[in-house]
Amino acid sequence: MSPRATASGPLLSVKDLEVGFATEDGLLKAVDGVSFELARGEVLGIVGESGCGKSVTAQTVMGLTRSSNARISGSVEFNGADLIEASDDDLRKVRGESIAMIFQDPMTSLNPVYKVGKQIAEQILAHRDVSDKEARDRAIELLRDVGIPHPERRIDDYPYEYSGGMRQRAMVAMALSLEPEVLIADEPTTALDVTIQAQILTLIEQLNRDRDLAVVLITHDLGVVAEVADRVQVMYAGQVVERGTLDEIFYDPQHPYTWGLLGSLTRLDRPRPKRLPQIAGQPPSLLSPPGGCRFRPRCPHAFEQCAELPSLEGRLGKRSEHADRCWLQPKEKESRRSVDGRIGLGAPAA
Amino acid sequence: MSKAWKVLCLGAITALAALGLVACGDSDSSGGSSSGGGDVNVTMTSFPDYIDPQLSYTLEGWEVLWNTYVPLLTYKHEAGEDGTQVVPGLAEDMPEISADGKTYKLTLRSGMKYSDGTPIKASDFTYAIERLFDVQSGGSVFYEGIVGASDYVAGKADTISGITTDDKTGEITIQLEDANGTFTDLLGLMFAAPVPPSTPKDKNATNDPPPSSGPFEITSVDAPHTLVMERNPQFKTVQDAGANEVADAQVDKITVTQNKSNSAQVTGVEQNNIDFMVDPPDADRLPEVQARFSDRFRLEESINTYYFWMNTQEPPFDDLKVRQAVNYAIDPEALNRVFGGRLAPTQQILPPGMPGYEQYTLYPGPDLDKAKQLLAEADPSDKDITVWTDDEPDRKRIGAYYQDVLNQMGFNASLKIIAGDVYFTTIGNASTPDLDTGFSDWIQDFPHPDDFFRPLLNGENNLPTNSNNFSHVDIPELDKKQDELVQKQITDEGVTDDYAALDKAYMEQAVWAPYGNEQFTTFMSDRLDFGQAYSHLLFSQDYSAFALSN
Amino acid sequence: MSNGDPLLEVSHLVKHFPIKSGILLEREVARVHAVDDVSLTLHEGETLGLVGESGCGKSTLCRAILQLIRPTAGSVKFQGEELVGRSRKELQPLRREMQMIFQDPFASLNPRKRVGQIVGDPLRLHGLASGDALKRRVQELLDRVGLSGEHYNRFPHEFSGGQRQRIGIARALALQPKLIIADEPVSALDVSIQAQIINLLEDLQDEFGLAYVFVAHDLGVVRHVSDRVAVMYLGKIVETSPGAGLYERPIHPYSTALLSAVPIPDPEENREREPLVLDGDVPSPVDPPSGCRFHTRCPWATDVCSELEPPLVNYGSGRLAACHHPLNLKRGALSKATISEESPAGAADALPSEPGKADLPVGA
Amino acid sequence: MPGGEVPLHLDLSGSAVGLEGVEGRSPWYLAYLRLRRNKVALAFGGLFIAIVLFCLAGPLWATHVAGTDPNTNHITDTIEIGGEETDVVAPNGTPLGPGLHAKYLLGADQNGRDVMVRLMYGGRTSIYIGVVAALVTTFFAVLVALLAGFYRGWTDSALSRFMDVIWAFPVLLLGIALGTALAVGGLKLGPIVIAGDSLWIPILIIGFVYVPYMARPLRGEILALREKEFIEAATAQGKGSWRIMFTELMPNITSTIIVFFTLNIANNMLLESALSFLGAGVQPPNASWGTMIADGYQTIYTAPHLTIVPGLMIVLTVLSLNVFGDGLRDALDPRAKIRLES
Amino acid sequence: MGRFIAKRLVGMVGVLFAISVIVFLIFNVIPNSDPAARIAGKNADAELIARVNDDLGLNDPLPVQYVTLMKEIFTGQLTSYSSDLNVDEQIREGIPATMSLCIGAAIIWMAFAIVFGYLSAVRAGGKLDTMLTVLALIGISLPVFWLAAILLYYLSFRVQLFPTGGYVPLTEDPAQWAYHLLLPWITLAVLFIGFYSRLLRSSMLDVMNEDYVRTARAKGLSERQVRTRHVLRNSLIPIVTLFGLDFGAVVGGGAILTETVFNINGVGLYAGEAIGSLDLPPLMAVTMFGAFFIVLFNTIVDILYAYLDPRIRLGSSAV
Repeated sequence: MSPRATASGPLLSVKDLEVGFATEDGLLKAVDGVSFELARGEVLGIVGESGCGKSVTAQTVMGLTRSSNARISGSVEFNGADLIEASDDDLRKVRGESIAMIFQDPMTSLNPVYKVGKQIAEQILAHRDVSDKEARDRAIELLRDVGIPHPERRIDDYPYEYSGGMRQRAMVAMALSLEPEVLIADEPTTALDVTIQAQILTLIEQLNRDRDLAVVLITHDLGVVAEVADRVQVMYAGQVVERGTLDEIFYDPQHPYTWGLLGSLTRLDRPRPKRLPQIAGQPPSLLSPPGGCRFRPRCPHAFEQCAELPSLEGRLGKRSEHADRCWLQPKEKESRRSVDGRIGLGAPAA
Repeated sequence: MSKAWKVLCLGAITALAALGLVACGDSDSSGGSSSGGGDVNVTMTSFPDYIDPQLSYTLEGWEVLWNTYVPLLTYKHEAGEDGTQVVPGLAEDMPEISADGKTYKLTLRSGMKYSDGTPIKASDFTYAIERLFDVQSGGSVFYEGIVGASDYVAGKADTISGITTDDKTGEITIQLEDANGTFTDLLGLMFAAPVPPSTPKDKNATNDPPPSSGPFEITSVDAPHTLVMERNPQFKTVQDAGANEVADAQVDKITVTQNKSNSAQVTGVEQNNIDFMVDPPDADRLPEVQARFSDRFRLEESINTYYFWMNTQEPPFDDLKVRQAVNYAIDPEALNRVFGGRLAPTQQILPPGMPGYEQYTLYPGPDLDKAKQLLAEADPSDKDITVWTDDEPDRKRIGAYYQDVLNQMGFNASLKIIAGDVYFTTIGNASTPDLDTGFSDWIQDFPHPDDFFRPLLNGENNLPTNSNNFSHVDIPELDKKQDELVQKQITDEGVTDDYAALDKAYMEQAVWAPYGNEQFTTFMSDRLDFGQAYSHLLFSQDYSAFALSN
Repeated sequence: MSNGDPLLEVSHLVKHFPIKSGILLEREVARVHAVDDVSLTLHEGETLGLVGESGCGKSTLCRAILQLIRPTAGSVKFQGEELVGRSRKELQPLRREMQMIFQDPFASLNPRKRVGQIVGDPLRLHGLASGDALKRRVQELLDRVGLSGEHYNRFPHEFSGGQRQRIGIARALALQPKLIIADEPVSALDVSIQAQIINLLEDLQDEFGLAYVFVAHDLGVVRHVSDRVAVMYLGKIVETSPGAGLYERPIHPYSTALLSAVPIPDPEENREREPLVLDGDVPSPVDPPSGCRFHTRCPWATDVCSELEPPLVNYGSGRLAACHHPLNLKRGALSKATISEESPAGAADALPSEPGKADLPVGA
Repeated sequence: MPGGEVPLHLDLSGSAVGLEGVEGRSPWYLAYLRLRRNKVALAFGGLFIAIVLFCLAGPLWATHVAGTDPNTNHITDTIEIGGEETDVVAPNGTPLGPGLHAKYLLGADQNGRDVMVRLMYGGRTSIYIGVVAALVTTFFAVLVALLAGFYRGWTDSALSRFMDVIWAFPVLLLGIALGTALAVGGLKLGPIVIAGDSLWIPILIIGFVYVPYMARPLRGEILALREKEFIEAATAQGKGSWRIMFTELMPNITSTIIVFFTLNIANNMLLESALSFLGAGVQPPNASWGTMIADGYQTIYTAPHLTIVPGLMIVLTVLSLNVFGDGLRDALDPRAKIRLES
Repeated sequence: MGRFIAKRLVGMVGVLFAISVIVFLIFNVIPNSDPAARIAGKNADAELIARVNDDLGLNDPLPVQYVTLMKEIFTGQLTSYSSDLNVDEQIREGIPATMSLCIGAAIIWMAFAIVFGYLSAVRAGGKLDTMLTVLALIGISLPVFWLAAILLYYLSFRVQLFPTGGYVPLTEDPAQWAYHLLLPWITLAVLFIGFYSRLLRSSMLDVMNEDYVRTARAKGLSERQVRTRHVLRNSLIPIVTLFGLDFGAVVGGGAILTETVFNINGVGLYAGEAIGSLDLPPLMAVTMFGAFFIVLFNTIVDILYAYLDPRIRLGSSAV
């Protein structure tokens, strides 16, 4: 698996991915038929509430969900090679080398007993035939790149001596150490303060710009997506309910769930509404998801047809990329979403 | 009367001397047969308490010291009852006792030397007795009857006025406050063995034992693990001085090692890695040893009595019938089996081998029905009793048996088990609650029947603490009889019969429930001459009889 | 919105946690300056938003107000009654009137108790209801917070985060308090659920005339619910302002930075704006920076900022800020400014000499 | 690749089951469901009950089959085996071995007592001590943990130092020292009088020495729980300290206590046997498995079954408790929720 | 660090003091343990006992007696009541045997526990895991002395593969040393192998769920590297700390049973005898010795813990 295949196709392509886990209470279908493609240098945002399968999707791409009770089907192709079928060893060569990942909780994602530098160097040494000294130097350089002050000193600190933001930077440094083509960032800012979140997002943006790094950004916060993503995919209960470019999702959302998500944001850029629009109810259990459209029980616009599961397709016709899973007619959607007042603002403000 | 006594005494002495000569001849011939000497290793479960003649007061200690430190008088190196005879040791002859029985005159043999070459002097005897008091030896009690001893202890005198010695002539004169028929026996104990003045007077000498006067000297001690006995190079001087009763060594070296595992010792002897084990094989291994090694194992008599004491001062055992009932109920054979078959049944106080022993049967049995009947007759109000025993395995079993027998008789007995080391001080302390009945045994200090009656049954020894009179026996007329008899020499006519009668008199009162005499064992490796070895009634195995077999 | 005496009056409240060490006897070697001379007022039916990064002392302040931890110094008056120094017993009757909602919907409910017990406990404890009446009341409360009375016998683990938070709210409501301190009540929830909870809290406020202290690290949420907002940094209040004022014209650079850091869910606006991103992290409260505590991260800091602690200055119309170089001030505002009574004791008593240089970086 | 478990970091929570129905599934019920699925643990739990029943049947066996008390000596008795009169204890002290005869099914000991009967009665004693001592340990450990964990500060320091001392005490030495000290005079503490041969002495010793082993983890748990917001919530409602300790904290450590309790019984039985073996436990003639081994050990060469049989009983009992306790832990530990099929 | 050690030393002295006082008191309330009566022998009279008492200072008030006793312990002048032997010397002589037993057993138990625990965790749920779990549970259910007795009976008596106990100093004959200690080592180790392998297994299963293990996998480390460097390394922290505690406890008295049954002349056997004979001086000394080791290893564990887990800062947690 050569790291730099120059195929013109997508860098990463996920097709009909299904991930289930056998539990005491039955099969838990965390991901149910998810497909997406990621091009070089592109930032794809995956948005959804907790438990919607977005993290499982990302981790499955890396083979991190492999276990005896996991049931995985579908395909994940990276540079044309299937990662689902790949042997553990082949997969290992991709991890860190071509696809790197950072996680939600920087507090627990670093091994507390090793020095930060050592943990970065370890990744380099696992893939490259370099001396310890070279790996260490590279680690210092990486820490400097991600904006850790005095990296030559901080490299010998233990993770607990870093603040949360610094740890996440260190995680990014580690992820970058082998210059991967894809960075999967799984809720990288959820556990951080807004000020630190801004720092990390700026960093990711920079990396994407400067290094042509493709990023999969997983988050439940549409605001975060709006800052960095090129394309967005909205997930609900293990399925993709809408996908499109950033502007399409924000200015022309098609799925009532997306409306709900956008509407319930408390945003500073708009006048304060009298009352926040909300999505009623709770996300369904993935052990026994509702039949038909999974959002139906919470959807204020549901009608008979929703008892049947809509497929994900570009119902607008003209823009094939923009697709959603809803039986409502585009016209109807436009009229209904405006009811909510704050979403469906029409064309981009510009 | 006194004339007759004198004659008898003389006769006895000549007889003894003759016997001594025979014994001497014996040891000479056997000594010749094993002139090669050799090394012997001996194991014991408990290391001797002290390697110090004035302090040692355990069987293990005496066994080692008997052939190391020779007192003025000693016991005959003979098996069986003959071994209880007191014969001259470092003294030329048996003591000359004044008519009132209070003055003892002895003469030290001349020209004898300790193992380090120091001459043995008469004053060393005084030194030894004084030392006995200075180190607060448990044996000092026996010698308190010497005139001036109490003043010496109290610090009122620098020396014991009742002992006078003359180093030139070797004469030693001892004054007693009262006549004491046991005193010759006491002079034969290691407590009274002379030691040179180089021995620290008020300190335990275990780590550096004094030079010896016997066939062996102790050349190294690593308490509590091992000690080495080697031939005393100066023993010739003792023999040459005519001490024929003191047997010579037939091996060059005896290494005594402590080994806590009885079973390992048994295996060691079986496999000839150990030449002799002091302790009897555990009941567990005994059958096997008896069956497979009968050519080098035998049971040996010893002077001791195992009995149950009963508190005669408190209900329910203040009732004679109750005590008799217990004597009927006890089955000595059962106890023998509990003990692994080493307990010869008895129902009397004095053990066989002890002067005054005469067998009788007062309570034929076991007869539980008779016992129940007696108990019913007595109908004691208090049937809740406590049975005491110590925590050694066989004694625990004995206690359990006894408790069960009492319960079968109709008592409500509970068992109390006390750590062996504090058992006797516990039951000997009158303030301990619930002292009803329990286990006890008594091993002679010296072969005189008084040693069985006075400490154990005399009303005067019914002490508040540290008592050995666990039954709290207080029968004045029998006490009087004891005092009368002790004034006499055991060799006096009728004395042994009187002691036998005393024994019976006590048992008619059923003050104890005796049930057995423990037998010791000899179990040796093939390397040793099993035929020659014997167990002495007083000092157990006689190391001077150890010889390598051909 | 309200008048008369304030419901809650916190003045110069201090909470320091000692750090002890010693070989034989423990003695204090340092202290965590969690809350350092904070003053607040809250009127009936009013909502005060409290904002700041984690570690700035918001949670400690909440707990110190409710006497869940004993303040080191200062005073808390509730309905005119002093709370500081009261024993557990003496506080008990007042506790009916002030309740708390917690951040973590998982940790704030006893996992071994049924919902009915959790919500009913305060009623039973204060002897307000028992038996069937209690059950009825609990079921009413559950209904009111959007759960079903049938959930009475269920256990917390059977609920999702949002539902648990509703249980927590029901519990706080049970005693019909006047004041509810909500410590980051929505931070742990998904966006869609956040909206539900915020709406619920607002409805309840209208219905029962509650006053809230609403703590959050997200200015967006705070803006939605608050009448006034206080911004905290490292144990101190750096700015207090009626909601709109803060969002439109923040005075303190830290407020500016916080506003700027909130993502804007509008791609176009995002592309245009150049947010102010603060460097570094919040310094350690054990050894806070001298002078203005924000000076280590402030892009406009000057020498004076590291030397003198700025006083909390009242710029009129309820706007207070503690900065040597206040931003976004209207012309002439400085001249009318006075040092507020709420200003910390240790602060300088000199007013800022000139407004800050930067202009409004964000806001609508 | 990873073992048979779902990585925990996957957020699978979602909302649980539908909320219809009135009665909730309590954590206990869920634990019960999990335990019910653990057949091995249940089998061993059953084994423990079987052993208890076996021991409880002692009096029945004693009167109807063996015809003797556990403590009655039959040293000079004989019984008929295969038409031959056989000594229960041979003249050289060797007891009868096990065999297919109603009396002395497991043979006799050196006192001619029926080993089978003693085994059953001994088991009663051993299990009784194990259970009661575990109750004692649990009581004190919970008390200490609650006080130390709740009040913290100097209460915690004082109790912790006290625990340190017990902890640092060589357990066996302490046990034997106390056992020996109390065996003679018993214990007199004001109105409480315990006789020297009372079972309460080993019970209290064993109960006492294990307190720190249980109190420490419990204290840790309480300290962690103490930080939980629901405790603050209780305080904010105006709950008093004791009420918080017993109605809020206690229910949350109960599952830990149950697991500890089960395993503690097993440990207690081991310690009892060790103390009895060293002579500081149950006092003869009463049987416990420990004293039976101690007695039997004296004749291991001639009658090894006297050592082996009570030892095996201990092993079986302790094993059953350990396996069952292990299963309980899995069932009660919430993390086990996603320990899935394997 | 130095501060921490100083603090622990102070604590250690405190604990030892408390323990010595407790032992002293326990033995002074035992009725009739009057050492003078024992020393004076079975025929002693009151006068002799009084003199012995005086000589031993047993007429002094208890605090004075305590101080004298402690002084003698630390100056090496303490002699036992029952044998007049120097106690410190006896303990010193016992240390090589006890250490040989404990260190050997510790090496065996750690080696096997790590291998078994690792295999069990890696193959969790598999046949090997089930088998090892069964073995481990049996191991922790065996009474040590019983196992010792049974091993001795079958392997030394019946089959005669091993010596019947005893101790041969290493300096005397290394082969015999090991030969004599093999059974005791195994006996002592079995319980701990069972316990530790179970503990390591569950610890590893916990750690496998940690985020940083996922990070390690995401880094592209091989499964083996993940397991050894991240899972095992972190799982060993509780094991190693517990090991310190248990090793201290075993040296400090836990080996009593093994030493007794195998007749190894170590400190444990000496302690057992001292208790058996209610001999206060050696008992004080061995208890102090035992407690010293337990506290010492507690302290070492704390220091080690801070080394193994850098998050723990010394001094902050005192327990």
